[in-house]
Amino acid sequence: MPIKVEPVEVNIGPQHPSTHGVFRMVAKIDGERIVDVKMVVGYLHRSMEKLAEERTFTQNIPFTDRMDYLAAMSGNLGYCLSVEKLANIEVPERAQYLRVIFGELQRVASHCMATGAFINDCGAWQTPVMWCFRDRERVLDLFEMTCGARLTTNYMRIGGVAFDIPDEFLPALEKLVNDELPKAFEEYEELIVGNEIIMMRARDVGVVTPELAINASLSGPMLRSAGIAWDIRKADPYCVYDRMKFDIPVGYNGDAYDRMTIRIEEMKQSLRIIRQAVGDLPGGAHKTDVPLAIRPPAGEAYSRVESPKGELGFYVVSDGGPAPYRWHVRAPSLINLSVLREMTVGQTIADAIVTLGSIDINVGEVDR
Amino acid sequence: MPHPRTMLLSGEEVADRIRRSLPEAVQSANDAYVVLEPERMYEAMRVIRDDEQLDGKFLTQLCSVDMVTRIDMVYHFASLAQNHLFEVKVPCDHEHPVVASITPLWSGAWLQEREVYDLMGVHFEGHPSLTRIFLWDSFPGHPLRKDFMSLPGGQKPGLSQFPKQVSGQTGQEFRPKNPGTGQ
Amino acid sequence: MTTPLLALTLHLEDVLVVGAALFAIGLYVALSKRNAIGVLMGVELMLNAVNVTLLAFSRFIESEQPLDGQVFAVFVITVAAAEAAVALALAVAIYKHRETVNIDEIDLLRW
Amino acid sequence: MIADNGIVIAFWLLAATTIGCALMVAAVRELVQAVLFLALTFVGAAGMYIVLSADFVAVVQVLIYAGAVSVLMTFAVMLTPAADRRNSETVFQVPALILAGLVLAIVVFVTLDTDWAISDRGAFSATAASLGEAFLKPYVVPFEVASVLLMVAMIGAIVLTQEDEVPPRRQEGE
Amino acid sequence: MTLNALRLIPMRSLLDLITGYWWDLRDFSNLTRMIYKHLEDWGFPDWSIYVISGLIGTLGIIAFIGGVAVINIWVERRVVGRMQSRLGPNRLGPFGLLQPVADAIKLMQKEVLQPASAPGLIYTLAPIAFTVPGIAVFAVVPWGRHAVLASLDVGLLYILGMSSLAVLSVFMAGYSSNNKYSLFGAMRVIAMLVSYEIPIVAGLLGVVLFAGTMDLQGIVLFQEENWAFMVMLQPLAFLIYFFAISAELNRTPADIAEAESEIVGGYHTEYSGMKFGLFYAAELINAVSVSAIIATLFLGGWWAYKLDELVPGWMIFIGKVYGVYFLFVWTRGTLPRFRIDQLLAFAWKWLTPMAIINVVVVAAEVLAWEESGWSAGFWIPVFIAVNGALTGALIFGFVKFFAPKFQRFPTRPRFYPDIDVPSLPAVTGAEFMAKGGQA
Repeated sequence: MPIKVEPVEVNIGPQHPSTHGVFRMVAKIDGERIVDVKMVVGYLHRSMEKLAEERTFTQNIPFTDRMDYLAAMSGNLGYCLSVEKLANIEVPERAQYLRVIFGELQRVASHCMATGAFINDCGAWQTPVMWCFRDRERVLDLFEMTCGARLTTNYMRIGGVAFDIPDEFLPALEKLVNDELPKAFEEYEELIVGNEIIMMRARDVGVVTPELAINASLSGPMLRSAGIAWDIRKADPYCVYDRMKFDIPVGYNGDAYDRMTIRIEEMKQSLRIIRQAVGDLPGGAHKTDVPLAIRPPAGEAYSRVESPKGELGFYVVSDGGPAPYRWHVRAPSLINLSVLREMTVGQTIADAIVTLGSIDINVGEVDR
Repeated sequence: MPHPRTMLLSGEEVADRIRRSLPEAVQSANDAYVVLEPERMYEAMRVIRDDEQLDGKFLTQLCSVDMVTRIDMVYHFASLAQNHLFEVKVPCDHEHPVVASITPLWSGAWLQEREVYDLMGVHFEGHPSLTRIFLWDSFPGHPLRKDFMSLPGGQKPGLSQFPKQVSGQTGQEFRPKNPGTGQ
Repeated sequence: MTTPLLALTLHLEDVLVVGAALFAIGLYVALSKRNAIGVLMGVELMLNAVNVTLLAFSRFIESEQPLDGQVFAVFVITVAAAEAAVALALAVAIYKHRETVNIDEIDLLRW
Repeated sequence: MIADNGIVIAFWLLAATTIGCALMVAAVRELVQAVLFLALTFVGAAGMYIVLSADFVAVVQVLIYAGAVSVLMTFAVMLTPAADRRNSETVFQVPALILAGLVLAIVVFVTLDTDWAISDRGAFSATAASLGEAFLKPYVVPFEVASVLLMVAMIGAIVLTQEDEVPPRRQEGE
Repeated sequence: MTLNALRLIPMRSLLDLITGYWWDLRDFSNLTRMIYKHLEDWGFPDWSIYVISGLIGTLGIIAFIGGVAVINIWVERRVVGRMQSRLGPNRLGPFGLLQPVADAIKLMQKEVLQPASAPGLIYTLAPIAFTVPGIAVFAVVPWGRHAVLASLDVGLLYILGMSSLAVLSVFMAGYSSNNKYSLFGAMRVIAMLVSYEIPIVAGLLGVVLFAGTMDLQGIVLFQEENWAFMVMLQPLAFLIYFFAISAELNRTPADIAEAESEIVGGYHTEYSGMKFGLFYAAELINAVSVSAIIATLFLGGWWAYKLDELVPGWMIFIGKVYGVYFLFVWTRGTLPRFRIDQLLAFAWKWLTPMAIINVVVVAAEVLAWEESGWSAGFWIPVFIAVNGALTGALIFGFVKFFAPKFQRFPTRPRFYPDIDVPSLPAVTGAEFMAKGGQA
């Protein structure tokens, strides 16, 4: 007969070292084991969907920076694609290649952050996260070189990108892609992927079955770790992804370890894509002439991109005015959270932290 | 075999498949989307999920649009196995919007329906835990509605109508009473 | 040889009185506490008092094998450790079955 | 008789600490605090052992009592529900007090009344080696019995606390 | 004395110039002997000399430890900074050496907050009780051939007893903070102590069996006599002790008691100001004292083959202490944390059996040594070979047969050139939600 104990409620968050922002998880705990999890979000709610109804289409682009502030380029890209789809705007080739390059660089930066933070949640004393930050910094330096900002880039525009790349960009990018990052990924292999303590901590933790993954609308590495080869870049290619050769890394087990290795492999695939895009980069304009206060025809459009967190969708309704009538964001971070309870109940607190880290939420995107 | 690129199913196609099992569930259909009868929507949604051709096992997203006279619920469904995407709309009353919850069918709808309830005020029947998600419980009104009074004194939102000064109002009315407790 | 400033002495009786005081406190704790673990604490106190006494005898009393007292003390510590382990296991087991460790509520003569 | 001022002062300080902490064990209301005071009592008693030139026993006392037994007790206290962590008394408080006082009086009387055969051998030098000799030569049978007792106690403790049906633990890692 | 004259004097006679005077700090006993002599001349009674010399030694040790606690903040941050490909503190003073001073000033300025419902005495005593054992351990550690404060016959047992006391103070801190995170930390410490005391003691038994004494000076002299560091004779005991003690020290990979990413700060969550500073310093002090124990037991302490005739023994000793301390910093900077059940399983299923096998083998070896009557020159190389082979075999065997079965799945993901989704049956969200969609 097991000892009967009163379950204790423990607040993990909103102020906690490993909740990746102001996210709150109320765990009911029996000893070390979690019997129930409630999640509380909304501490970072900025009502972006309402604010966007007051601003012109172009003025809304900075909002997308501040949603997933670790992957601002992807947010920019998704939003611009949806408006272009609504207004039927052609984007020049060069802009499309640049979008692919920056989208993939952003994926590398975001996955670096996710991997490092995940290992920190596993309990490493800052070393992997510092290594990952070092590589993320290299990517952010390139962003700074191009658009002047590191985090909230505001780089994509409706009909292209804001600036053409400077002359010193391509040599720096080639050095990064061919030399620095591959070396860094080899270090990750040794420090992180082959680390047996991480295997012990992350294997069989936070398991998602493929059925549940589809039913719960998971996307991104969460979906792929469950064994489903699904990637918007392959399934619904935007920009020039249909010309790129790359593979979708897919896990076996749906656990936290799979998600981590998938992220690392995706970074390598991103480098592959960037090399191809740089090789094929055409000349020409980086932007079509689109009026700043663009008035798309009345109608609606849903477009989606594969952001580092998952499927980032933008549903835009226009009534023919200068501002969107309705602007809805399908936030992958929020929807990926819906299986948090499934994944954590029955595990220990330490596992729950690892699970939360492996989902890779971004509270700016969860709350919007 | 999946399509190499995502195919957008037209509303008529979807309506055809739904009509085979539920003749009166479809209100109308056009190129882009199909509009369902709110009363029969739960059965229709089950058809969408379990039908072999529609195969809408993946709820891509759901959201709501305030159309001033009514509120439209917008659902996007995808089939990952066949790689197609289609859109379904369910209209509901503007004053007392009530639709059936699809959380029993797609667990991914759970948080999104709570979000719609919070920001648009649509009531989902059959949702296991329909509470506010982003805003605190005592927040007055639902901000995504077009008639949401964001300002004291009945002022409509919008930069042009921003009031200079409202007498007798301090702007503190809508603050939570006890910050931190959510009350 | 001047007399030292301070000339304190320690006799066997002093140590034995301290041991007796410790024993009396332990006895009181063991007899009066409601909680089974509290009772166990009293028993441990009494065992410590016994050890103090044993070591005092070993130190002061005329004997051919003066270290026997210390040998005894080590045995007492060993047995006390075993006793503590079993008693705490008993307390936990009782708690599992009866959901209390208060000895005045453990009054059934069967489980 | 010990006639060294430093040692005598040390003994009385340690005795005061020990008895004071023992009284606190009886007096405090929180069981956890009682356990902590008990640990302090053990440490004080170990100090007294050193004064009585039993350094091996003193160190063993610290290691086993203060290190292990008090930790086990805290463990047991924390396993019981919070409502039972009161260090309260039963109805036997007054009789226990009287009985303890009587025992104290009798023992003190006997102590002071007896004519003890005091030796003037002085303090032992290092005792660990000679204790080891004693354990393995004259006291080898009790020593073995004690080890068997420890074994039995360990098995008994495991059996007593074993859960009847082991719940499936998915995350064993092993 | 000119430089030319210096060249003519051989090294040995140069050393003789200072040998025996109180300023010959190669051996602390020169200084203390002089102090004794003066005290006796001045007519102090015996016991006061005892007390005064004890005080001097204690003050020396506390001064050393205070310095170490300050310097180690800098050392640890710089070393870990290098490992993390960053610089570490480098602003204040040369190489950032004044950073610990700034840290200390900051901590002293901070308000010491105390939870209203905390039992004040226990709450206040806990950081002190946590610091004391780490310092007290140094009493029995030898600093040189004649420099040991308390040459305790049972020095090793004393160290073990002290280290187990530190854990109780961690429990005091966690319990009295009246915070759930702190209580979790405290309970984890208790569970860990119960498990890890056994491999620690059983691992050190091998060392004691070889040396034949529990006096730390005796163990050092044994290593000098036999011309071999104990780590060569007892590699398995060294590994067991290193891992087990890093668990007791609460350092990564076993810092589950203060697991920052899980339970915020564990037992010291509610501490602030200098009370927290004491915990912070005690963590470093305990690490250094454990390094000192390892250096003494396994690495020869102040003895280093012929080197200790030239260099003062205490310098060699401090060098070895910092060598071991670097090992601790290294593991801390590299490894993630175990989960608590894995950590306990590691103690019970790996370390304890290994330690017991080690004790049995060492007992047989010591018996063979004594009964055969052959010289140490024959036996020591044999033991080094046998124990090295035993260590390798045990670790290989345990990894082979008892390793966790996390290799069921490959460590690399599969690669798909195109989307590929299996046709899965639709699960119903109702079942998922029936377990309680929550608010």
